[in-house]
Amino acid sequence: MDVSFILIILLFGAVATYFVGDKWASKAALLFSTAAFAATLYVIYRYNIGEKVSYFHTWISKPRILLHFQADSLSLAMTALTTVLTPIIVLTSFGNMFPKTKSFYALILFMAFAMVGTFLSTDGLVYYIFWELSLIPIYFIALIWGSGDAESRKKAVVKFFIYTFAGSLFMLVSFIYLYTKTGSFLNTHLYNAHLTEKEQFWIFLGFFLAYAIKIPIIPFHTWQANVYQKAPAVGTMLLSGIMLKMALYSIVRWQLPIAPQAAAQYKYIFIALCIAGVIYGSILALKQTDLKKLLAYSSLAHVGLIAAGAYTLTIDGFRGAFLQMIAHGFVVVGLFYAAEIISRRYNTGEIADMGGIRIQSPKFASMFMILVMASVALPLTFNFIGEFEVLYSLAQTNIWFGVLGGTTIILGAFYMLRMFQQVMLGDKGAKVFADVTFGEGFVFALIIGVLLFFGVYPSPIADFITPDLQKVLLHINQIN
Amino acid sequence: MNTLIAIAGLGILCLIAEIFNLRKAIVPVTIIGLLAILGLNVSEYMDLGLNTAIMERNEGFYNNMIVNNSFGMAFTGLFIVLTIFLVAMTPEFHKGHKAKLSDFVAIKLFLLTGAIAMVSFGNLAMFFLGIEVLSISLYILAASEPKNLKSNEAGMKYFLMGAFASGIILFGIALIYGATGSFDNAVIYSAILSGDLPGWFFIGIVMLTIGLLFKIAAAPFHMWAPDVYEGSPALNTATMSTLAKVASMAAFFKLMRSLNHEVSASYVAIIITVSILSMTVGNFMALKQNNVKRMLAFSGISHAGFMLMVLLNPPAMSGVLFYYAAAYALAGIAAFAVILYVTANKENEDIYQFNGLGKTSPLMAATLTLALLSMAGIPILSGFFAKFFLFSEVLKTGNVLIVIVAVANSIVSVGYYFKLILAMYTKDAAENTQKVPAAYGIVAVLSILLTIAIGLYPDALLGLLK
Amino acid sequence: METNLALLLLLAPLAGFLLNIFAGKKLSRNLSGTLGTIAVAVSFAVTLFFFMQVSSTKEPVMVNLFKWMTLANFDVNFAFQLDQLSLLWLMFVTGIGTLIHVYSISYMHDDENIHKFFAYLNLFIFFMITLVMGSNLLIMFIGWEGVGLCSYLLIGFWYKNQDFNDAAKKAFIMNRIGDLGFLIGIFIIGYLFHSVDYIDIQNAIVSGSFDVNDINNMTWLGVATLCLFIGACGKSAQIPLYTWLPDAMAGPTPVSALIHAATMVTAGIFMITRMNFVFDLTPDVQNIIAIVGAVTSLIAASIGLMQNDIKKVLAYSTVSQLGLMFLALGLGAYEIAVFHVITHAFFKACLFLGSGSVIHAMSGEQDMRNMGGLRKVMKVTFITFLIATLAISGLPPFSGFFSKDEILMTAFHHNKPLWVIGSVASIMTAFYMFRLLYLTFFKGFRGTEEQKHHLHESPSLITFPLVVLAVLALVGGAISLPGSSWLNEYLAPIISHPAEHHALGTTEYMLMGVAVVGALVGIGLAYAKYIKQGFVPVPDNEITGFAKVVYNKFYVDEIYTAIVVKPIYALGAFFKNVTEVALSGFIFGLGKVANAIGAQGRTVQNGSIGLYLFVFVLSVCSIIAYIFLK
Amino acid sequence: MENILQQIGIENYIYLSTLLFCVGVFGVLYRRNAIVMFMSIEIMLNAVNLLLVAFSTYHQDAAGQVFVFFSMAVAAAEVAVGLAILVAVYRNIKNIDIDNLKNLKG
Repeated sequence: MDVSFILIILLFGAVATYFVGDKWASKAALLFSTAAFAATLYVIYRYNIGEKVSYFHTWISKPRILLHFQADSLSLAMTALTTVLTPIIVLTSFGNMFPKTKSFYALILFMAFAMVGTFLSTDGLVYYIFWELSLIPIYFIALIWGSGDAESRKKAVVKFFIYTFAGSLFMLVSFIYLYTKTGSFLNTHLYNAHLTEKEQFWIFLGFFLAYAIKIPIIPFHTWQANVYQKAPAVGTMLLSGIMLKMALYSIVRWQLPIAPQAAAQYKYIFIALCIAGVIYGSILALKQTDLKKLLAYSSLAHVGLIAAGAYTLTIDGFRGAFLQMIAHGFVVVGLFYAAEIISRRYNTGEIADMGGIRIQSPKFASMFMILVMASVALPLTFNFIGEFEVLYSLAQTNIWFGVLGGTTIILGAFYMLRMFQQVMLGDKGAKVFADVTFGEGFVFALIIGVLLFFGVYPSPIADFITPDLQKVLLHINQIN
Repeated sequence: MNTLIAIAGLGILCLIAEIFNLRKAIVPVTIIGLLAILGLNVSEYMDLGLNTAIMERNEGFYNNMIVNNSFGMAFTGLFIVLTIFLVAMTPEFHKGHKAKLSDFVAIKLFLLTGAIAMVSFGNLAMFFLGIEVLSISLYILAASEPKNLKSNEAGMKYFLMGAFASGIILFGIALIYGATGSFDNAVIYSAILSGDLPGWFFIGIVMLTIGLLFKIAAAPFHMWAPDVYEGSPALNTATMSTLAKVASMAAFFKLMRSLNHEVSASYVAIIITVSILSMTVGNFMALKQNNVKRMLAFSGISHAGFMLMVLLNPPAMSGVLFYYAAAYALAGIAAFAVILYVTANKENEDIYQFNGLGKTSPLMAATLTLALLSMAGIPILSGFFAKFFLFSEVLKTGNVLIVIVAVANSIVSVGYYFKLILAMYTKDAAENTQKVPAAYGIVAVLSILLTIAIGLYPDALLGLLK
Repeated sequence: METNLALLLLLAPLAGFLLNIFAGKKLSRNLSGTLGTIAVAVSFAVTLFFFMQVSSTKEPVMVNLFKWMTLANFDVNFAFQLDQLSLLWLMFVTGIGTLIHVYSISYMHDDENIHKFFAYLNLFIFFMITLVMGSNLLIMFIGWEGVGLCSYLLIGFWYKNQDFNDAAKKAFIMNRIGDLGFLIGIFIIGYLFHSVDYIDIQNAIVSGSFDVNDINNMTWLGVATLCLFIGACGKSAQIPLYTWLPDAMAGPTPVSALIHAATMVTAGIFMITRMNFVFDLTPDVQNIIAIVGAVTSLIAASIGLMQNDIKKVLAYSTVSQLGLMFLALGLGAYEIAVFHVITHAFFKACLFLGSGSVIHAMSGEQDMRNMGGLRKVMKVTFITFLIATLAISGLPPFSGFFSKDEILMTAFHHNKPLWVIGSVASIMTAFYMFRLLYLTFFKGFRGTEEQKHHLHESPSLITFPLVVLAVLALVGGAISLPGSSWLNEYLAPIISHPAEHHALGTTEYMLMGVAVVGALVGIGLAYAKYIKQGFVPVPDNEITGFAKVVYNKFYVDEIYTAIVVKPIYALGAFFKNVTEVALSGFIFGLGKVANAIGAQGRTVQNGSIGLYLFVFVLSVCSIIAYIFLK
Repeated sequence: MENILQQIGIENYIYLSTLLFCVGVFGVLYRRNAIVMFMSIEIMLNAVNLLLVAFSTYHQDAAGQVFVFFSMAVAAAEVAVGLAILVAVYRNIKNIDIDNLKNLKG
């Protein structure tokens, strides 16, 4: 069993989910996504004992495009993140009734398929294809099943689509240019493309546009808050939990090793931009009146920090970025789920209309609290590990980066606790708020369990990814 | 050559069938006949591949009037497939006037002969004949609803400007003839290689180019296209925007590859300018259109601009052009099949007619969505690969600027393609649904499946022109 | 065996926490509290065992569990170090912790969320143990942040009151400012030493592999210690990060006693003592510490003079005392600081618990203006409170006298101005503590009739810890008597440069005398004003002049709001209303421009064949012209 | 014929045809009556025919003249279609002024 099986399961699952009909669609989606996760675990197991799990197949002979799914620890880690979050995300949707259920769940699985493909592909064009493919399902999910006024939603979603599409086209041009240079799209070949500094700069920039819009890094973030707010919770979770990790992963997998000189030369600028995003997002989060928007800006701040870590070109930064990606994936899914539960029961997203929830639902309050604490990177949560390593690497690069990036732990606490206080605390408990159901509690428990376990014992993941990160770093350093 | 004769014969057969009151048999017979001819074409193509070791062997017929080579035969195959789709939709579309069915089918077949002549000519006379047969058939098709003033206007505009353009093409041919002393491609080619041609030769090439730019509707010679597309009956618009456009482009390419081997700098400048202009004008104008046919007309203009880029380096581009043409035309057929379904019995083709299609007819909505996504260049649909192959080849020629402009234009194009998709999925339908006619449904699904298939196996098409 | 025992020490409170949080609702109130108490008591017992062991063997117990974090240059292990310092801390953390748990069983008996209260308390103990036990800075940081979390949870324990929640939030955020400093300090230390383990760092300095003569190294080390000190400022409420501590009094009184007086707030002192070998290398930072400590001590004491809320007075007193400890740390007298930490833990916990007992009796009233004369009804509380007050005022033979006097003595030898400041603060302390005592326990009762009716001595579960603590406050000074100090000897392996011990000479006796006289002066003034004159502080709106400034804590909170919080919000508003709109508008603007071009273009396409042909011909002409002109 | 071409250079034939062609073009541009426009287009085509014949002589090659037949035949077919459309237009709007055909625009 190699990695292509994961893809096949998800693709087949998407089709099957569509055809089993509305009634069973959600169960089918859960089944297939769980199966994909099981398959991922099995593949990782095989990978660990040294068996072959990569899949190679020639697709198009000229131009030479290969269906190469080379599994290494980085891609496997991200694949595992995707396949573990997908069933969780499917689970979060269980309380809700969606029109056109089968299409909804089929799109979720298809999206997971595209995202896993993005993580696994080592051929640049195949990677790009998966990258773009993932955009289509999220577009429809946000458009059709989103909330709020249809016109403004449309506006937000179309903007998101065009914006990200525009960004990724520049990446495509970069890839094509590289192809004309090397005659191949395989990443290992592209790594050794021997580009001049000027070429590297432009290619780096082309990639950066694609990634900066997807992650997003300021000032390319304006699509984000609106889409997060308007999309259905599932869409928001897919977007923030997994999809933007595609871009962060790609920085390490594609952008930096392909243009290492540019990366080294301009890293201060890019780190500064990312850190500016951290502060900018945090301060903006303070002023939000809508819960999901607040979480969106907080996400902006966090991913900015992750990107900054990746751009430091240090092993700590890389590792921190990867760990933080995984941690952030879990915590953000949990937070948006909490936001969804609140807005489902109160029928509003406005923070001002909330309050006093803790009185009526202490369990929910506790779980939300833990998620908030994970989000502000309290030690012993998984987020702390990543954030610490990233900040450590930033501080090693330049102490001021460490200080300014570190403000996230202050500002993060500021806006998250403020939000928590306004939403959960106080005695404004006039409205009925039922405590978490078993299903909801189960999802939270899963997420919290993961966050705490790896917060205490992150070594399985950290040791798993470190060798391959070192390879990437070695390559970058060799060229410089 | 045999295909050409067979198709003309089939057309005549249609007309005779009407005389003998075999109206019901016309469409089935035509489709079966076309399939047979397609088979013939394929077998000839195989022979070509088997018999020669040379990549492109020119096999001449009738004093080299028609040349059988992989380029011509590949395009012939594509045209036949497109015609089958178009013919299949004819009876449903013209169910109001059954008496004229044979005319409509026969004209499409003659149009096909013109198209085939345009891609397999060996002599400028044949090229001229082909282009005129195609054009005259289109004039008729455009004006084929005599009581409808819009159709009249479309026909009139198309005819006047088309004839004008024909005059320019003819002038260009005359000048080339004057410079080289022959209409035969091979002779002209050798004359060019020997060099030392009078100055008017290049003027001739340019005149020819302008005429063909008109036929493919490239800016600034595009202004007829939106009006004619809008006014013509929808099925005929489909014919124009798919078959006619692709055929003209292929002819253009073939002509320029043989006549203009060494592309001069000023010619490149003209092509780049026109290409950029077409893409930009087409995409920006399409943004604010309400009429879907009109929007697709502008989209077609922009695609013409994209396809024009193949002229920057003709020797390497034939496969790319073929792939692009196939992807574009098949997506176009699929889109038009849905448009025909939606706008049947409606007074106009405005976007709001598509409201709620996602609910009322998910299959057709999905088909149209995929077709539009393909045109917008979203992977994994063939439209993406078309653009991708094109960009890679153009980048090899070093024209980075035009690629950047093309990319920017791709972004703009998403804007209007998505307008339609949004209407289908976010608005509510005004009326009750009507059943999807079998012909439209089958054509739509088949063509979109082909679009996806060639997206998954681009090699299948790219390999044809090696 | 040692590993298991150490784990038991660490995990017993965690088990208590889990038990209470998951099953607490189903347990009876008393059982919930009892379980929490037992959990801490177990830790205390284990601590006692280790304390005995280490006292005799003088060998620290090292426990290495597993690798926690991997960094480029070093790994960070989940490892613990039970040496003299950490055991000393553990002793009073778990010891006083147990007492306060006992106290809470009764104090919180009527609260609907009592199981949560004990859960949080247990969790706090767990994190405090982690903080103290860790063998490297990052494990300490776990505890450091964890106790912050528990502090947040407990200050905001009565979460229905948004003011309390504000206080909790403020505490957490201000702590986090310090935490950032701590983190940066860790980064630099990690960079300099390629390790964050205490032992490794110490070895590097001792063995010379860390070059102390390298100016670059030393500059960075200075920055590192400064950052660590900022961290300590946050946790131990020093200027400028002290304002959260008085607000933190919003929490239940046992919390104030445990977290905000005896244990958590001393974490900063623990950390600096832990890292004393590093701080010793950076005398400039030490000077800063001393000055900050002294100034904090004075300012907090002066604010304490005017407060009317019984817990607020104690809070400022805590800040002031912590300032004195930092003064000692800055002077390099680590063991003296530790000594004061311990005595302070005794008497301050006793004071807080006593005030809790008073508040309990007063049905939640905290304003001293409404108290008075309680000594008659609350004998035990009064006596224990009196002992603790005498201790904090620095009168012999109470414990506070010894520790405070040593600090002042050291200050006198090093830096006279600091000694003056410290002494003035001590006099103020004596004054406001006796003011508190007089207002609360003497004269007649000033509260409502209902309150008066309700007045009663607290139950034995409350008074028992009071008595124990009072005894400790009385005799605690014995661990480090001038001349023969058990503590100094005990801590000797930890402190790399012990403070100079001045033999008891004339100067020293004179200084003691001055201190005692100062304390008596403070007490006398208080007596004169509040007993003799029977003065009762005026209502809030009648306070004027400088008194008002002091009463309002020098408006420090307001100043912080104006220069930090408000600008951040203003910036947020600017970002939200200007930059976001502009950026978003720019992107939408591009779309609008494109649409506008399209709309304009439509007017060109006017339907006239004439125009079309004209454009056609014009284009042809321009192409031909281009060819000819080129 | 050779003599004539030797006396009057081939360029002059080109100029003449071009001139004639331009007359046709201007006719198309200038006139609004559809029939007159058709006629102008015919002038353009005939100008080209003239050129072809001239070149045919110049090159001593019959192909050019054959081509003229093609083009005449095509032109005839074209005009036939054109007139049919014209008739249809006339039936609908009762005149043949192309300025009345402005319904399709934008």
